[in-house]
Amino acid sequence: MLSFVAQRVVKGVIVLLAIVVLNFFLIRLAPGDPAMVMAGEAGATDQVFVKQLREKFGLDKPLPEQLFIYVKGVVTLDLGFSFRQQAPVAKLIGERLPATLLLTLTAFAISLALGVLFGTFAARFAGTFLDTAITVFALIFYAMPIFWVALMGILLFSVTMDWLPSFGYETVGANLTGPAHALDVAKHLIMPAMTLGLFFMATYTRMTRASMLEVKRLDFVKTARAKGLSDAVIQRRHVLRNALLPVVTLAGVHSGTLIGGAVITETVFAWPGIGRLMYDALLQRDYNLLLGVFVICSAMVLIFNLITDLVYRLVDPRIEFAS
Amino acid sequence: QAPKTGGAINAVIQPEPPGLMLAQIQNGPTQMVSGNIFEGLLRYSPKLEPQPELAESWSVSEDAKTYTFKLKKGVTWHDGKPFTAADVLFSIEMLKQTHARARNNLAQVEKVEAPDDYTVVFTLKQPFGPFLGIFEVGSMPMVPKHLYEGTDWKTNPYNNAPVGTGPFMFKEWQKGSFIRLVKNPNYHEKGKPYLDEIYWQVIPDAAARAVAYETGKVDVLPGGSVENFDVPRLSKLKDTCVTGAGWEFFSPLAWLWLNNRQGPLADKRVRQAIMYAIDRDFAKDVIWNGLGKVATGPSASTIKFYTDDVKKYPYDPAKAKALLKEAGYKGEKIRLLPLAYGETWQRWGEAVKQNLQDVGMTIETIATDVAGGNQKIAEWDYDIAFTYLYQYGDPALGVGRNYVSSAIAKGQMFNNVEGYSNPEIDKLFADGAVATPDSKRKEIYEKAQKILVEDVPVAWMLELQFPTIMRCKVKNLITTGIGVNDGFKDAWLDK
Amino acid sequence: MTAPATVAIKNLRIALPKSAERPYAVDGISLDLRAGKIVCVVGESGSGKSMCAHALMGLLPDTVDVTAGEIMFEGRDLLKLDDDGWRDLRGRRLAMIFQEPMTALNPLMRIGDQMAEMFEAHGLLTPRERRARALALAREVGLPDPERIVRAYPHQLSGGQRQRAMIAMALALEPAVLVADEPTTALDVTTQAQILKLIRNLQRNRNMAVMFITHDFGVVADIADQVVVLRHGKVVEEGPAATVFSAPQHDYTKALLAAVPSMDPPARAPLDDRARAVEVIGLDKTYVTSGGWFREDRRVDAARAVNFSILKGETLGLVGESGSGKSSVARLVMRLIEADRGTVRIGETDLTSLSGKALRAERHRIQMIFQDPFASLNPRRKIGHIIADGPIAAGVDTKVAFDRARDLLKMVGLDAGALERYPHEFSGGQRQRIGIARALALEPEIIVADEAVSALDVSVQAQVLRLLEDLKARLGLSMLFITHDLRVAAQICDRIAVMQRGAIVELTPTAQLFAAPEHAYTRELLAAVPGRKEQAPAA
Amino acid sequence: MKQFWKSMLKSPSGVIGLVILLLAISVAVFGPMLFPNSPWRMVQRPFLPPFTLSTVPLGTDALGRDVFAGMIFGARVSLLVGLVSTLVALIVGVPIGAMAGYFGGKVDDALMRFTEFFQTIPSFALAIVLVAILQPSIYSIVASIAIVSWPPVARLVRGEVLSLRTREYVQAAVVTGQSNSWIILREILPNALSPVIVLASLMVATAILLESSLSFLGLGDPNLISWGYMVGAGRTVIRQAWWITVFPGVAILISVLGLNLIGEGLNDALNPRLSREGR
Ligand SMILES: Nc1ncnc2c1ncn2[C@@H]1O[C@H](COP(=O)(O)OP(=O)(O)OP(=O)(O)O)[C@@H](O)[C@H]1O
Ligand SMILES: Nc1ncnc2c1ncn2[C@@H]1O[C@H](COP(=O)(O)OP(=O)(O)OP(=O)(O)O)[C@@H](O)[C@H]1O
Ligand SMILES: [Mg+2]
Ligand SMILES: [Mg+2]
Repeated sequence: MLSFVAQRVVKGVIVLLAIVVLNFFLIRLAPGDPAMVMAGEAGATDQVFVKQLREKFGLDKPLPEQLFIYVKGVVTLDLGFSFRQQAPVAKLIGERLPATLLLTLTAFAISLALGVLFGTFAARFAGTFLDTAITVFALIFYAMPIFWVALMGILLFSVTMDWLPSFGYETVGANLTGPAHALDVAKHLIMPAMTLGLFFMATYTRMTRASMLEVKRLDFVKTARAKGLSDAVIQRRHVLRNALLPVVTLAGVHSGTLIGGAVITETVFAWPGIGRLMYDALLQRDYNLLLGVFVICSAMVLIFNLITDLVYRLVDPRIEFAS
Repeated sequence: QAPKTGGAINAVIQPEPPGLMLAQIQNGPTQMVSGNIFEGLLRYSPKLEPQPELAESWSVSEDAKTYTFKLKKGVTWHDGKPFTAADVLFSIEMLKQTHARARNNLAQVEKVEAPDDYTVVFTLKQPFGPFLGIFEVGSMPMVPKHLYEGTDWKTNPYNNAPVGTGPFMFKEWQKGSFIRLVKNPNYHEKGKPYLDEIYWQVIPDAAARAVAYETGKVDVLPGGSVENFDVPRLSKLKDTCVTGAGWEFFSPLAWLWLNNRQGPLADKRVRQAIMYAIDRDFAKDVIWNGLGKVATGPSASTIKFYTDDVKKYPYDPAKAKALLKEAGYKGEKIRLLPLAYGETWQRWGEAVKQNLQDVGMTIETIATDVAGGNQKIAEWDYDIAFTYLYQYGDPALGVGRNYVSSAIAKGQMFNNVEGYSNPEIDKLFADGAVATPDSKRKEIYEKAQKILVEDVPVAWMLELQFPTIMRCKVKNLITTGIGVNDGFKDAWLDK
Repeated sequence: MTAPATVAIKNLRIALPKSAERPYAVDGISLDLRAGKIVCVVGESGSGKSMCAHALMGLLPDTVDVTAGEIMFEGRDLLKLDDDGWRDLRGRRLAMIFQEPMTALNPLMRIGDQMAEMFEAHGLLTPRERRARALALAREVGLPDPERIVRAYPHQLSGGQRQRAMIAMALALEPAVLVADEPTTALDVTTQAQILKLIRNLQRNRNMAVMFITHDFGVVADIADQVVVLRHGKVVEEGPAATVFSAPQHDYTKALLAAVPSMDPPARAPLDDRARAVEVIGLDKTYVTSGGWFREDRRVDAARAVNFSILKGETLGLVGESGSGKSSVARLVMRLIEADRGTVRIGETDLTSLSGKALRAERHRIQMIFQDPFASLNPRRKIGHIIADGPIAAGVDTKVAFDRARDLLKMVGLDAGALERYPHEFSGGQRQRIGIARALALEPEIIVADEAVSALDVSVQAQVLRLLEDLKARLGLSMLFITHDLRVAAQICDRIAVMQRGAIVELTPTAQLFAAPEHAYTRELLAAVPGRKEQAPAA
Repeated sequence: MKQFWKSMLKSPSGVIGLVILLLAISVAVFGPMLFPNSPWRMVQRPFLPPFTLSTVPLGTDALGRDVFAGMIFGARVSLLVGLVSTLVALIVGVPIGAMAGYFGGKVDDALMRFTEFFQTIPSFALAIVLVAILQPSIYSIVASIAIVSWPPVARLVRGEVLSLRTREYVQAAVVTGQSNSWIILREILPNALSPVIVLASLMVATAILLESSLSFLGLGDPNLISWGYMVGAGRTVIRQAWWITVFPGVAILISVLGLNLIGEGLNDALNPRLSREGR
């Protein structure tokens, strides 16, 4: 177990370093550089100013040297300095990460819970109207562009009904603390988390349904019936548990996608997470920040994958802790 | 009505500023927020007349080369230290290194001296007509010497919690959410500011910003923070007031860079054809919702020495076609770079493309983000490109830079990137900057405008207007030619 | 016919869905199960054996319907029970053991918990007591180290152990009726013998009525009191085991019995002073399953210093229980896997020293017939291609190759139209013939047959064996014949090699091996062959 | 094949999906021929509501352009992006997965690390960065979508190949002396295809959505009109003119739904277990 984790961590670090190196060059391929962007925003440029900025950012050095400096930093867990925001990258990401995690994990939980629930129902009533209705309902959320769902949600729940706030992480200026603050954050969280979660829900619904139907046909379900177990127990203990294995795998893959996929949700709901931070960093060519977000995102994905694998191994005794 | 004190204002800030240290970062949002924290020596009325701020009074010598400023007494920094002439000298030194525009503006200054704690004397190398127009807070913010001297400015901790002399003090910044400013109780203008707090809310999506206003979560939408298509709808909401004021100093003017160096656009007739081909009234009425004004030439009508006595280019596709034919244009592909500043600008790019295609030009739109676009323009790798620039009140500050041949420099933006070169124009702008008195300057600049409009180095489109939308209970928000960027010291809430 | 029937099935008729190959899975079957007796239901695959069993347990698939008949048990017609009624009877009064021990257990639950579920399902005992009873049951069915095994997961048990766990479960509530649907088919002979003995003993001790389904007559001979022969959903013959064996009435029964290979090797001509076709010298193969960076690897010795040679025209049998390394040796000889050490020589060519193109060029000399007639034909290629691909790859002209394929099909008893058809359009026996034709297409010198007839019905098996013998004689082939069925080996092999844990422990002419086995393991294997006592009462 | 169509046509979702897809494809192929006018042309006054003028049945957008024309031309780009990027992803992913699965060992390890690398960067983020770097155009969009969508294909194919490689008919091909490429192409891939086809049908849907999301962020091809572009552009004016976003939005929804239904149908048709059930 420990060796398994250690091995995965070592492999993960190798992948991360590859990501750093490749993205380092990738980002620099894009036209424009941070000096240009900042000069542009300052509304005036002259040679001295741009040159000064480039020097400040270390962009005047040859590319391999820049890479060397950056990688050296990453290896010592230093993600560099965002010159545009004048702060260490780690600090900037650290400020945003909790919001993103809150959003994505909630969305993840929602999608998983609803998906499994609906999937179970659909499988239970496979072939009936209920099954079709659930499938179509789930697919509608899947098929609508996320920014559209988001806007509809805002129009309905914020503008028309005035139930939920349309933007932000908390009520600004309310200065709430304790449970009141938690409630306030929760209210702000509902819409973005639902928007993001409903999209992924469709996948889990279908996956659970298919998997349940598959497991239902297996021999051990017959054994369980031959024991005289009640249907509910069979469904829950024998069918669902086995059916969840592929769902767990898929969920592991998604958890990573969710983080990066939150860009749009965070934009529309003004959620102060790292998806948005990444997008701004890209537009501003804030190289260090962008790379930093990538590294952190990838690290999160790797961590989530590891967790899924561990969970999988816990749930499925057949898998040994070997490679 | 007498101002009432108290209350908080929620305003939108878009995009989130990278930092608030105005001396080092000069992008729009930084100016908007930091205009409350920092102050300049002067302010400017909507007519762009100088008004006292940190300088109580000023005088100009006979030869127009010496400017003497008397500083206001009893002004303190937010940390309680007094503001003196030493701070002014220090700020000027710092800005010369960190503030590109300030460095240009101060190019004519030979020396700055402080005979006493409350007097600052600028001596110029030669007379410089617009000199009194460079002391606004965004152009020349005052920095506390005692906190910055001898430190590494880039990493000075006060960059993240700026200290100024302004009516509001920095309180907190939740990255990605909001910036909170609170009243400066020791502000040097007694009784001001009236507000207790300002929250600048970060909402990246334009539609969400409109919703935030509608649902009462924000009170002020500064110019440009919602799409123009939304302006009429929001204006009609209950208790909503709209003003176009507050942009006189900047006078944003939109035009198309035309690359004069190569291809069909090197021909003046093709450039004129473009002026005729584009339906600028449509752009104003449909895309900008009737806001703004069709530009007549390189100067906005709000800035000094403007004249409309120039050649006119009404929408006339037939004439455009004729000119193109005359110039021998044969459908060569022309690349168009729209401005990546949101939907309005995207739509405008599409409309212009359609206009140009209608007169027989072959247009390919090149999509870029802002950084990529800037790079392409600076490297002269474009044919037509959208832009809009501030004019800073005086042709010597905001106009000449785009047309004189000395401002042709590859790799840089906002200068003469179109590559227009005309010795006559070079001379007129050189003379105009140093000429005295104003009547003489006027003569020179009017002549320059006539020549430019005939030559069409760039295709002027619209004088833009960015209406500020706010609840009517917000009073006196905009009192100067710099508008929202000048701080909320006069604003109050009618509860 | 003294005791009253515990279960009486009368005129049972089960309808199949419309698109099925015949209207009824089971058509008017009647049979009685009596306390203390084992009724063996036999018949070819698809004859409706499982359907009967499932009907008795109320576990028929949704797609089929009982359209007539009744199943009387303790004065009630089971077919009229509702869901709750079934739930109450299942496990408590009626219990079932399934064929495939791996899939019949929930892979995610501990063995002990699955046993305890039996009590839980009927609301019996406290959780503590259930665990204790599970442990006792595990001990009763002879599971080694019961304390550890009740805490284990199914995958940690061997096939025989899993089947014991299943039996323990079925016996937990001392049911009146036990239904066993081919409970030993997936096990190797020695394990099978143990399980059969266990079932027999338990059944006697508890006086249960047992319905035992199988298609293996050897098994029937070992345990049956009563035999029911099914064909196409109908009972064709029924009676006490001894009677059915000694005096079968129905032709089908006779055919079935005739097809069961005998344990007596037929006389064979001596094969002296012939050249060697294959020579295998010192083959070693160890499978290493990587245990990761910080863990010990798992090693299995699948071949240990294996030596043998096959003469021209000779058939060498390779027998041994499951996992003894027979398939590994076959694959080593075929160069499908690489040996750690050792040489395989075909004629004068050292096959082990070749690789890439050179190896491909020599491949045609040694060909293979695979075990599973369903898995060994690409479902998406036509038979013509399947047979001709090899020669074409070897450079034979396409037309010539197809002509030859047609001839080969004729030789194995299929008509030329088969060329244009896909594998799924053939029966298992026909497919195995296609597999043989494919192997012959390259005109090999040696054929390796790895369990080539194990997946086939006895009757089909007999046909294919005959075909192989015939072809071998006509074409002068040598053959390495791998099987775990000693009866089959007795019929077809000149000499037999016995494998145990990767090593050949005995290699002698067939007759000698059966008459006087030398190695202890060989004797053990021979003893485990089911139905041996019926056939050779002297032994 | 006949069998396949038969079972495909038997599943109602498959049929509905096929009908939707065929409809969308014929609109994309033939629509622009019937509608020679450029969808960019400003034909009427802006914000004209739908069903008021027969010449512009679905109304006009913020610049007075015909929404109906946009829908028709948009179908072409959206479907093209969806289909081509999926195709490219398959072209990249299938060989990589097949080689990894077939050759195993070091080849497998190297190819899978490579795949993992692309999988670890959140795909939407990577797509954004790639499009921004390559500059938005139909080519860069297709390329980026393909680049982020091939890893799952490779993994799936690898898994299938891994299990098929040990099948007896594959070994039969080995012992009859077939070359590796023949075995992969003829014996293994055809049998690995069904789950890949199902995945592909879902990938087309995802690609259409991805394109629309990119358009929303201003990273669409500015010279081509797509449904995603229309929804993104109309979104800001949805309060004044719902029709600009709703029509293309519904078009996306229906197409994606159709593709998912096809996927479902394919799944049923290609899964022997399920089709046997239906016997
Ligand atoms: N779930 C099902 N749906 C429809 N038909 C079925 C189903 N299961 C079996 N059949 C058909 O019912 C008939 C009898 O099947 P059954 O399983 O009883 O055979 P069997 O004698 O047990 O064969 P085997 O020895 O292969 O297990 C066969 O024709 C088979 O194809
Ligand atoms: N690829 C492999 N990796 C690791 N172990 C293997 C592999 N193939 C076979 N083994 C192990 O090697 C041993 C011999 O296997 P082999 O398949 O040769 O046995 P067999 O005699 O053919 O058995 P059966 O009668 O069940 O077919 C077994 O313990 C098996 O688990
Ligand atoms: Mg059966
Ligand atoms: Mg074997």
